[in-house]
Amino acid sequence: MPPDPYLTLTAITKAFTPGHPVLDNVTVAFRRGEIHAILGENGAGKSTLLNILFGMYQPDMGGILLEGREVIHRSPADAIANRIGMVHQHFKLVPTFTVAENLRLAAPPAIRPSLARNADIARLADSFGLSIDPKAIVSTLPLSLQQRVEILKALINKAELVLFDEPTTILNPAEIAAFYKVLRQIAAAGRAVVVVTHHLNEVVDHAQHASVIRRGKLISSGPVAGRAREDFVRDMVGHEVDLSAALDGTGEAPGAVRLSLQNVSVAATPSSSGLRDTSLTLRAGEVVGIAGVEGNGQRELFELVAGALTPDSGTVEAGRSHADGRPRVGLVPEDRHQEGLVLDLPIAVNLLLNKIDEAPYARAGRLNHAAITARAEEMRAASDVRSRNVHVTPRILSGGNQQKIVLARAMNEDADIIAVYQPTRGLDVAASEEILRRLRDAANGGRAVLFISSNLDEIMRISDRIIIFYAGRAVGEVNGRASREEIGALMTGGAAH
Amino acid sequence: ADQIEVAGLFSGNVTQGNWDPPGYAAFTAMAKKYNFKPSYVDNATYEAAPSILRQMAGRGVKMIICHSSGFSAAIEEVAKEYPNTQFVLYSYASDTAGLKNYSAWSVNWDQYGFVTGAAAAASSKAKHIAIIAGEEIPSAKRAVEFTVKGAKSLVPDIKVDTVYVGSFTDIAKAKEIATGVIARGVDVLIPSADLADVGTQQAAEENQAFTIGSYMDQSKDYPDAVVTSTVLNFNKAYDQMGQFFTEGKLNGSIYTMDLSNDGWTMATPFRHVDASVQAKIFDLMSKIGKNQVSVE
Amino acid sequence: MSFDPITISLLLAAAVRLSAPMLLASLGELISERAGVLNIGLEGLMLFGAFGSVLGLQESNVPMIGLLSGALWGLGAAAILALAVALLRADQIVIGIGFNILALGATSLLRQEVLNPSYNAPSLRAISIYRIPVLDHWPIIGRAFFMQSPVFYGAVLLAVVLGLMLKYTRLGLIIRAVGEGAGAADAAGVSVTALRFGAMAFTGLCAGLGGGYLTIVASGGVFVDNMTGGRGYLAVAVVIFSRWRPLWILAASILFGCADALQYQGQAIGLSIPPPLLLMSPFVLALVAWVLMGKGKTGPGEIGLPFLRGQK
Amino acid sequence: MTATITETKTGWPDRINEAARKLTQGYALVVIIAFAASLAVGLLILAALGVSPWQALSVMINGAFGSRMAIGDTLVFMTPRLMTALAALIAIRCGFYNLGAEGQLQLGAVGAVLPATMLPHSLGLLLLPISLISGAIFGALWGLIPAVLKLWRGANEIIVTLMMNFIGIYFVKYLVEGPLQPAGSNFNMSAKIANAAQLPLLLPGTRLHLGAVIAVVTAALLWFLLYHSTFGIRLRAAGLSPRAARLQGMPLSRLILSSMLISGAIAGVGGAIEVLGVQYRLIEGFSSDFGFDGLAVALLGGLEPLGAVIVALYFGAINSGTIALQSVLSIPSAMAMIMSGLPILFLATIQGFRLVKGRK
Ligand SMILES: Nc1ncnc2c1ncn2[C@@H]1O[C@H](COP(=O)(O)OP(=O)(O)OP(=O)(O)O)[C@@H](O)[C@H]1O
Ligand SMILES: Nc1ncnc2c1ncn2[C@@H]1O[C@H](COP(=O)(O)OP(=O)(O)OP(=O)(O)O)[C@@H](O)[C@H]1O
Ligand SMILES: [Mg+2]
Ligand SMILES: [Mg+2]
Repeated sequence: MPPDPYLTLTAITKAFTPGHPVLDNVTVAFRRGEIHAILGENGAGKSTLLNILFGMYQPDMGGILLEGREVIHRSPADAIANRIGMVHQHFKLVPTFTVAENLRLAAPPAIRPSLARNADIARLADSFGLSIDPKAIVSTLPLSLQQRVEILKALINKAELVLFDEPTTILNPAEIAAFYKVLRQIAAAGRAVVVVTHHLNEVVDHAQHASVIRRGKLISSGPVAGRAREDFVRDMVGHEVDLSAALDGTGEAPGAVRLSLQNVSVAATPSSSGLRDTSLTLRAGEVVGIAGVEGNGQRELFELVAGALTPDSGTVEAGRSHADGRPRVGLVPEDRHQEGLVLDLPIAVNLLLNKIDEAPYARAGRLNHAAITARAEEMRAASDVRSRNVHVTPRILSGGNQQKIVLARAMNEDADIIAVYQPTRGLDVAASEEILRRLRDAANGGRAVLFISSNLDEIMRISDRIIIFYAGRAVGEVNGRASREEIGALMTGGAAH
Repeated sequence: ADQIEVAGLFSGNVTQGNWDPPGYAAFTAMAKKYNFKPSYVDNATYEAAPSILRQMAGRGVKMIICHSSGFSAAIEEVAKEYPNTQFVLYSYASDTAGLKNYSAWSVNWDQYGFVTGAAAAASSKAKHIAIIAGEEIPSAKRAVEFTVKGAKSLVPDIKVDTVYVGSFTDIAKAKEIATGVIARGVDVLIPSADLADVGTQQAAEENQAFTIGSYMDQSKDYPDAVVTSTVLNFNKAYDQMGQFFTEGKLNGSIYTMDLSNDGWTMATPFRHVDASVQAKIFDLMSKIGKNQVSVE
Repeated sequence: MSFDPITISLLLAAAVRLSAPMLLASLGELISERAGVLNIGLEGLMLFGAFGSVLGLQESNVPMIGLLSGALWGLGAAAILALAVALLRADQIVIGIGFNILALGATSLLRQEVLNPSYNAPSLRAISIYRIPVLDHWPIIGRAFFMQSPVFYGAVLLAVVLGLMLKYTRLGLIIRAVGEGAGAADAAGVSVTALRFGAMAFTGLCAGLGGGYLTIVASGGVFVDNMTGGRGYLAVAVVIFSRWRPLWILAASILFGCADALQYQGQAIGLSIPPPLLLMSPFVLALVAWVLMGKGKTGPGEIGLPFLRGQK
Repeated sequence: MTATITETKTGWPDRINEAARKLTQGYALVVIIAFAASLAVGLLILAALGVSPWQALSVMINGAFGSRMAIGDTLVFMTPRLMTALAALIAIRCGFYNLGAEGQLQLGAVGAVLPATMLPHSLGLLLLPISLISGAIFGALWGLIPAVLKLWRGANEIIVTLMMNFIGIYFVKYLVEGPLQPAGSNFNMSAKIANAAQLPLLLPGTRLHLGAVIAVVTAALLWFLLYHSTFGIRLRAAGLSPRAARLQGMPLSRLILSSMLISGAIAGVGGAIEVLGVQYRLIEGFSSDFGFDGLAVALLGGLEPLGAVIVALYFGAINSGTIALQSVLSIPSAMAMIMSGLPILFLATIQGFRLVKGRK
């Protein structure tokens, strides 16, 4: 007999646009002592559900029962007063503040005295296995460290119910392990934990209870024990998906060298080691994975390849280049909202952003709207971007569809090289599979793919070779069949040199 | 029969200061006396002036009086399009562009400045006076020039400081400036910065210095400071406009307002100074009026 | 001409006196901007304060009440502005521009309807000058800094207090958070709306007091239309120029005051630079200094942006 | 202003146009509501002052649109505000917050008056285009300064452009008080420009001059530039998402420089038009805050050329309408300012409210 729920969301219904409910009569209960996972595809309504609980949105119908008592959360302040904490999918951090200031800002009165000194904060962070420099300015930190801060904010507040919306998207395996250890401690202390994640193994390994939402409706909610990954996937997408589909190369030897970095160095910054005397080659037909903890030079590598950065020393050769000297490379940048897309220009323009001044899309500086629309519609159909047409803006699309636009543009660049950075971040199982398959196909078709990611599983599935970055250097190279342990050791600077 | 409509155009606010309010009062009195229907626009800017004049004339206003020399360019532009409307400028004009329907009542500001300077000089025990002017516009510069001449004509070794506030409304700055020059030894000030004059008057009152009021008798407002004030005879000028207009005699002439025709005078009695000062100044004024003294 | 100690001392004293209204308004604006609101309506707020203080003085004959009334009028006007900006998320710059035009008209109309044109203010000396014993005899700076209105001393104190508050208190942390990352502050349980409303109200209070200083301390209790004459816009520039730091605002206001004072102190001692060029000088100076200081912080991250919960 | 999130109705022609979209979203309705609300408040105040609201209303409408002359005036008042609005919007669309249209307008007026008063009259009809172009160049160079300072020193453009407004205004003051003032002049202004340099009048009996046409044509060109040229699309991309634009090889610095060149040139021509079409000379204070008015117009018009035309027209009508109020009913000029301030407040507030409601 499970204990009484600590908190129940009852019959929540919410529509942002009338007639199209994002959540439809969803009832879920969270219990003390449990890690409760919430699963669903992109856009299923997971974040909306947690945001309603945290007072960010008001439900159209339904309510919240806290230990049987009805409560109303008009704003996050109300939720915090009811001892609820939340880790947001899109971090809620003040970018110009230090880590310490961010933590103090979020702390309720009872906690504040314990955060008065930076040393206390550092110790507290260590105790959660999420070490961090309290004096660091958040905006200078790599995203993975920012995610740590976002998590720490919720952990130190000793909330009774803690909501985590995709907390592990860019943490490395060691950090993820440490994170779930903390969650288990919290649950063991009799508090309640809710986690939204796309990583099914996290659910199977750590959660006691799981709820699946599909298109705003609750499909299932029950104990994890006895259920397999495939069961959850079926609930999420409504049919079977083969997660083990092969992502293998053609088996032929790689072709000509397409990209070559010789002894390049880039100065270090507060958030990154920069690059130190790094060399690397990429050949036609292969996918080369770059593994490593964030901030070890990956960002600089991507920008060098993109031609947005010039090295302090060393050479970058990328074969063909644009008229302005930039190398010709198809790009999938890390941050799709800021770097990948212009969210408020139509999809058509975004799809052809890299070619907008070339014929037939423009003649003598004048746009040819018919040609743009025609080509964009072709690309949209080929890439299965689910939008009404190419005239809407990408802002209203889900992350998966947004990423398909970015990828379609990268593929459309007549380049021999495609460089991708965290291409599946925050995407659901099906969308991620689609992106990985398309990248593998591109390599099999003769292109060279540089695949930078902090998700070791996908690197290992897709790569022909894996190069591990540590402290701005390529510290090791293994083939695609290497073991997790071997790579993990190199990532933390443990082995090799 | 319908009343004939006349209109006034003012560059400032008709309820504030010592230039537009007395002008507006004279305008209203004239309209009443000659049974005109009056209307007015105040705070008229350069940008809007031609348009305002056109609107008035186009609507059938028969006489438009502009109470500032700054409107002359606008009149020159618009008057030729509306031959049935009389345009009248008050304050100063050197010519009326040969237009039959553009007349001017022009104050002899040279005399005005000369006498004001003389009055200040005669009142100064320290032989050090100051002119606190508004913006550095040509008419102001010319007035300053003649004020200095007038002061020196009576007291050849007088020291005259001239400071421009740079604004016609900034009381605080005028007061700051006046306080500063008093600290340097000035004992009589000539405020000549329109609304900002309040600051000069206050500074004088607070620091036991004296002033010469302008355009109307200001001794009521600043009893401790004002020695005397220039008093423009707005009523006479406006009354003449009404009369000439009624008689159909407006014909593009310039009527000069000076000491020979009661265009302006000085308020009496002079305060805070020996009676001889008043006598001296009125003597000077009458000589100027009779052309026995030239202000050149 | 000569720059003897007396001239310099007079110049400095005038500079400080002329800077006080701007200083007060700038300190108020600082808090709005730190909370993410670019309050261009400062000019209008000062104007309302200037009008309100004269009304208060006229009704009470007590200078202190006049000043207080000015501050309250500023506060009330700011509340209307804050209603539009903080609550209804109106565009800050557009609202500011509209508000300034409205304020100019409204104060003029009110003046004509309710102020007595021939009102004679009582002696305002008590709040115009308070000599700080001993210090006021210091050469050069004694007259400038220790022979001022008590309101000026208050403004200096306020600058210090605001500096400490922003740096060391929780209120300061919250204000900065709302300006640098409203979404984060909101998620931390801070009411962004209430805080911005409060910040703007404080701005109104300070700007109103600045307007009150201008009329009561500096202009002997007389209100004329548009008497602020651009001081509000200047105060906004001072805040940005000082890079949102209270003590720098103090220094920058006096610097601007100096250029202002030099304009006519210079004339009085025979310095013959055309006045427009002198009027221009503080801006050129500020611009050059700003450019020389080089790349720096460009201001609160969310300044000018309306806060909308749940925005990507 | 934050871009609103919208979706075109399916079946709309390819040439989607954000302006049309915003307007169909009820923006026009908002403008009408704001106008009606401020009119109502204004009339209430008038009633309190003892003036019949209906009479006031009819006088205002008559003053703005009642006759050829009235329409001419409305368009003349619209012109400089439209030019500064267009100047502001092209820069802001590129992500450069240009508050400096006022200063650029002042410099443009200087640029126009120099050839128009000093070049030999024998140049004849060439004088007008030369003066206009010179105004454009002066404005453009003035506009280039903040862009260069931003790119070179990282100087915040809001403060730089604000400061440069004052510098521009005092520079004109200096010129008309000194170097440009003809000997024996009674006023602070330059000599009158040559007849050949004057913008031709369009409607006899009105002040309407070619400048109004220049302004509207500029708006149309700008619309074309923004939505139908590669330059425009790069400019918008750079303004909306500089990092994405940079990665796709768009030269951010060059885009900012060229948008400010265009912006300054437009404001400069706006100043030139005031000299060549309205004042016929350079006068201190010839601009009654056109720069700030223009900024409000641009933002209220949704940063769209078409929106700017509509809002500027409305500002022009307010100006001529309230002048009629003053001259016919002798209503204090303060009322004119109240009537121009109120609609700005209402418009911005309703827009903000819509933003909040749209996101709830
Ligand atoms: N601010 C908003 N305005 C309008 N609609 C929204 C908004 N936020 C979310 N939605 C709608 O809610 C739906 C669910 O969004 P939500 O963010 O809850 O998805 P999710 O399950 O968290 O997806 P993901 O896995 O990508 O995080 C979307 O499809 C969208 O239609
Ligand atoms: N402002 C909005 N207006 C309309 N729909 C929105 C809005 N914001 C989000 N959505 C909808 O919310 C859904 C998911 O939003 P969400 O932000 O969770 O995307 P996501 O897939 O998590 O993307 P990512 O995590 O990569 O940013 C999308 O399907 C989108 O349609
Ligand atoms: Mg989500
Ligand atoms: Mg997501």
